[in-house]
Amino acid sequence: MTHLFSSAAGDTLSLVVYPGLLTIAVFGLLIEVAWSAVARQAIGRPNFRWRRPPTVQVIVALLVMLAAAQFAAPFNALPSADRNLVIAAIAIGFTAWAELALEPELVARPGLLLVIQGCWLLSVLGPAIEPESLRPQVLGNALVPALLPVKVASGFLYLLCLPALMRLWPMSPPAERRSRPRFNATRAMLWFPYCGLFTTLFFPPPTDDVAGVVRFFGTSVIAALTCVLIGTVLAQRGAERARGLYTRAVAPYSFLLLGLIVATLALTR
Amino acid sequence: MSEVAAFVAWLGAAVIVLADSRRGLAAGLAILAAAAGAIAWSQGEQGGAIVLLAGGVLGSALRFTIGPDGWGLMQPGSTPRLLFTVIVALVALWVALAATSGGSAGFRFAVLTVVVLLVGRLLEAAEPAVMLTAIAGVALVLGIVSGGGIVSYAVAALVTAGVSAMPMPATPRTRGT
Amino acid sequence: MEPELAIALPAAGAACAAALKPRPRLAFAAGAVLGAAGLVAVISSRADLSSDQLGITLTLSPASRAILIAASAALAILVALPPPRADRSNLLRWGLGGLAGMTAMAAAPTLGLAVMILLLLVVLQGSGTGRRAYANRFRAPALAIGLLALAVALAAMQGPSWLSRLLVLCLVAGLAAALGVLPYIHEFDPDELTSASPIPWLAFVGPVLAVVVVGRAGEMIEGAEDAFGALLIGLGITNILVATLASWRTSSDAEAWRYSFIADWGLALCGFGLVVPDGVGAALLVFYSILLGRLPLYLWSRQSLREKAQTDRPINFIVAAALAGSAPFAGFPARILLLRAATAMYWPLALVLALSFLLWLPGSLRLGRTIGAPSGRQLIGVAVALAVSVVFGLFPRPLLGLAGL
Amino acid sequence: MPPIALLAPIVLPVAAAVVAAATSRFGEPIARVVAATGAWAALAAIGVLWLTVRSTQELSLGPLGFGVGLDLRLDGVAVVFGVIALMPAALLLTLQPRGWQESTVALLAIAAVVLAIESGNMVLTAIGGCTAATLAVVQFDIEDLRAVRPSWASVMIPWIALAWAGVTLQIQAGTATYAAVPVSALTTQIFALIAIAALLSAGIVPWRGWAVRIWMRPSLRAASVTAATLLPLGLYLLVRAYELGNGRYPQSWLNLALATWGVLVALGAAARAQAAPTRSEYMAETVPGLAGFALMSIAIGTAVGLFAGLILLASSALLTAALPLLPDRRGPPALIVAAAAAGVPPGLAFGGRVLGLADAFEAGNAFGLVAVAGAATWLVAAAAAARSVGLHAGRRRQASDVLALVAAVLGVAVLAAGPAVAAVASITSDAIASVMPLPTGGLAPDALSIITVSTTLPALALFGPLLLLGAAAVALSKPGPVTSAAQSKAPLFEVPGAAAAIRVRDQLRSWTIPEQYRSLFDPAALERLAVGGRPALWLASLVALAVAVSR
Repeated sequence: MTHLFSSAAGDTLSLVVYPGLLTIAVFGLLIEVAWSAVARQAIGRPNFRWRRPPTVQVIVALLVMLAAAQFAAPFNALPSADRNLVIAAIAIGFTAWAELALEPELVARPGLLLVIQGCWLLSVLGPAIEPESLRPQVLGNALVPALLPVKVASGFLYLLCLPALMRLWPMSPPAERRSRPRFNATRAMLWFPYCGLFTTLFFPPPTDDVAGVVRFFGTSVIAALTCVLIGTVLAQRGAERARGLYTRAVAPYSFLLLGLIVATLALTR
Repeated sequence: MSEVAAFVAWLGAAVIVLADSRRGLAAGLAILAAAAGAIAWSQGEQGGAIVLLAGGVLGSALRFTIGPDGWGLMQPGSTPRLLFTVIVALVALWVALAATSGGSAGFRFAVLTVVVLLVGRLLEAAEPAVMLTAIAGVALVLGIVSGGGIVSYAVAALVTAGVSAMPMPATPRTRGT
Repeated sequence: MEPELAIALPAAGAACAAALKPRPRLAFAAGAVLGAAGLVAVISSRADLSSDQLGITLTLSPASRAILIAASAALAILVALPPPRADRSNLLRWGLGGLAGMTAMAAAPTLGLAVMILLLLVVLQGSGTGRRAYANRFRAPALAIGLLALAVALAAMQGPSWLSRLLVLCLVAGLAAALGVLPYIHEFDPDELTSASPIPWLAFVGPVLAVVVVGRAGEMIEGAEDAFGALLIGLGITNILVATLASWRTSSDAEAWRYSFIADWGLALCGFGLVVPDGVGAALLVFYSILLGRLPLYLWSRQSLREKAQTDRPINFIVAAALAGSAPFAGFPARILLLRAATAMYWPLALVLALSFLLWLPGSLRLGRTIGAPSGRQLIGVAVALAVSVVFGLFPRPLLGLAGL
Repeated sequence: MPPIALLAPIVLPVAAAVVAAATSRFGEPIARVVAATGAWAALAAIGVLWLTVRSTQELSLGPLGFGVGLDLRLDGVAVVFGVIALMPAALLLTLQPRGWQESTVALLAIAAVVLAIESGNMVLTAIGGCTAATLAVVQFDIEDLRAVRPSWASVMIPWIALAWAGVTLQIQAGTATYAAVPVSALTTQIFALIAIAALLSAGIVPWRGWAVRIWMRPSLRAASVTAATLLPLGLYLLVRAYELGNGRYPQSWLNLALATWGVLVALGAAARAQAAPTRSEYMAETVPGLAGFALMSIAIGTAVGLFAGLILLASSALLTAALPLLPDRRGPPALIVAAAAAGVPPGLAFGGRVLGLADAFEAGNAFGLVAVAGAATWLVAAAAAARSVGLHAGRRRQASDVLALVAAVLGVAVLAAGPAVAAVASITSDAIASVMPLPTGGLAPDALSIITVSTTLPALALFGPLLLLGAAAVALSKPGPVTSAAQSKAPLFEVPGAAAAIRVRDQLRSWTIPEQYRSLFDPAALERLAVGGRPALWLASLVALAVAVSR
């Protein structure tokens, strides 16, 4: 029973505080502010006055805190053996569909989003096939030369998909009910899950010290800023170009990655 | 003797094949019964021969009284039947003499030719008297070949007589279960 | 003495029922008593108790005895729960006459004697009043007798191998012609009295005749067993394929019933052709299901066939399942035994059979509907037939044990 | 507990069926109560039989006459599948109003399913399964003759195949008894027959098979009972096949092929679900989708995969009971059931899918690719579930608020049972160990977490707090406004090649014999020829037979 309570306490801490909900909120707030500045949008004032949160945001928060708990972040209270990449990937993937279910007006082009999510999922799970492990830190640590091409190609695909998944692309939702720009709390909650997972998967796991913390979050911030940069470029090119990029370039590229994974699998047997 | 009996058996069957009325059919059955009895006698089954002859003669007598009137032998249109009797006889002769063994050749010839001729007649005929006579002839042959001792001859004789005693059936158009 | 009594008592019953026709109650009572006594005699005629009271040895083989008991049970069910508009004493008269002939055929020491008794049955049935022309009623069974007689004659000769193959051909073709299965289907008139129609050959006399012919064939076809089995299997599969499709597609419901009997015969022929005990067991189970299931159901359906009444009640679907040989009815273990025998012999044959089992389904659904909405005695009869089918479908061992398997 | 008691779970529903039929004259409600009692009694009997002994019990009542004996055997696997099949069936018989005829046939079908599961040999399983399938067809026809139902042939084929596999085992190995068949007797050919039987009897196919179409009937009484009983029965065969092969299938590529088939089934269901024009058509795809994932997990060939499959089967069992109770109107019950089916964390379906996918990754080789496809399929299913919330109901069935509440409770049960998944694993370990070896250290050593090859799933410690936090947060949250009325929505994507396939199918269906050749294929003419009783034809066939016999 003591073991249960101790492990439950540790898991709860990683869910709620670090690298869970609190970390997600702070990281997301910072990056969202940055994006607003870059996109020349009035950020709106985050309303810190207590009010009942919308159900959709609650669901998204629950999903992303479950995902963040799986990261190879330093000082993560969730034991490394208990972390599972599938849980992280699926929990993050569910966030888009929670929005579609509860506030469908805020989801632009769900069909294209699904395709991009499929590509993203391949970039997340593809590198796990050959190592036959789902422990995120194991995958981050995998620096075998034979696996590097898949890892690099997957990381690139991940970054290509990120702006669309973060809704930084210039696609307008079916019915925007907001009269004035408002702080997008739902998206803010997604910055750390996506960027932290990128860091976890494609970089060696940091040590449990300050340097490790700096390296982990630094890499995640760089990933976020890269996403912001790509998002800005997409915004300038317009919706059609963005759509063309994802349908004509990213999707075929993901098939290329799939071929690379199969080839790697065949060669390493 | 069995060779003569075999020829007589063919003759009886041929008469049944070529006859369409009660007298001709009765004559054919009687000839066939005599031949069957002779074949049985030649096989050492004297008792069986007598029983078979008795059954056949009784059947012939009954047939003489039941059926379309007249002899009806070789009526117009019976040429194919005549050819049939000859061809069957030739084929049966070849089979009995050249292709088979066991028992006497006459016995083999008689059995084959009578059965084939009478089955042919059965398939071709539409008149109940003709069909019943043909089937009675088959019963006689079965009596010879069954090999159940006197009982086979007795049963064959009874069946021949019984079949010949059958009244001409009516075919009312009834419905029911 | 039992075999003689098993023949004589039903024959006497039939004779009494015929003689006392003007007084139906008395005719029925006499027929019933003598028939019951005949059944007792059949049951007590074990294979090890042969009798030669009449100068010849009469013995009932276990398989023949089992089929005779099933046929007697079928007759008892039909007489106790007669179809609408059916005359019990008439049913009893024809049934007991048939039973006497079947018992005589089964007890006869030689095939020749059995064929003579078959001849007598053919002539007696032909003498009944039917709707078809006499020649059409008589021709096919007469051809069967001719072919079987030729087989008996050929068996008395020695000769080259083609002679034994010709003998096999005569036996199988004669059996098929007597039963009225493909390619020797008897002409059929839906409105004809059942006793005068081809149905008794398919559903009442046929099973015993088949057991007798196949049983006696063993000692006649030495050297041509393979040809015998192959011919039976070939005819069986042909009958299954054609009759199941015809039962589904034919325009007349009564014809559909007739084809369903032929399809079941296809299974039985395959079972006999496979020669291994499982195959024979399958054939016997098919006979049981014909005698105790399909035949009574057909007779009970005739009223609604005439009225062209079709219903889709639960009872109709359950009857359809029973007719299709689905579990838990008696047809399913028969199919399992057939599959096992075919797999042991040649597995592609098992594949063909397994696929052909599905062909029963559409026709059976159609036949199930023709039962209509049974009520009263008819409903009890259908329930009894289904219950018997379920019992023997789940536990056929007593039936197979009765047949010495 | 005397061995004869093994008959109780079979006899009790049969007895209840007889009583239900006998008491029908006193009104439908009595028959309904009797039917429900019979189903619950069978479930209780299985529970009591197992809990009193906690080990395999066998009963042999001697040979039946066609090469098999009446051998009953209640082991862990039989108990698990018995509970999975009987629980929803009993719930449905309790909650759904039925006529006495439907209740009687449903009870007999339940008894047949229990016979198939309890049977100790394959041929008896085939008999039980064939009986259940036949009675399912009868149920459908009693309920609604015109509504779509599985063709009788499609539900018979698998059981004939299984019977064939059984008799082949008898011939090659001398027995078809699960516990006695030598490992070497399970050849690829026999396994192929078993696999065909399993997939077709449960309707687990990538296309829109009967398992989907029955959920589109106007009434779901027969569909729900059929799905509740036949789906587990199909997958049961694949689990028993592990016992025959001592924990393995004859060839490892068979595992891969079945796992791929499972993902294709789930993908097909998800692809149709995301294009469903109505919510009821979406719901029709949920159970087959879960079945696909269950098949994928079971086929991997490890204890974890098998356990994941059982968890997914349990989820689908609860959802099978919930779906027919849902009302047409939009509302929390429909949303909860859709979420539970989609595998929202930390639900039972979520845990099962995660374990199945993780196990596939850890199995290595091509199984990893199967796992990636499975994960992608899961997200497509989630998108379809989200899209379904705003769809038209698509049916005009009324369900009372009480039934809607029960459906919601069942959905919540699936969602809330995630943390208990490790406890379930420790309970079912014995059952899994009876068909395949457990990993060293066990499946769930401490009932708190499940150990896979590379990771540990801290079910209670991670999912428990998440569930509590989630429940509290959702309770405190502000539901979003119903921003749109029910509307018809475009599919999220078009399945590539689907339109072409439909065109080809329609063209094939439209093919007919040209007019001038029809006389050659006139069955009526052939029939007239055959039944004409012409001696010429007879002689011709005699000659043909002579030629045949002289070959």
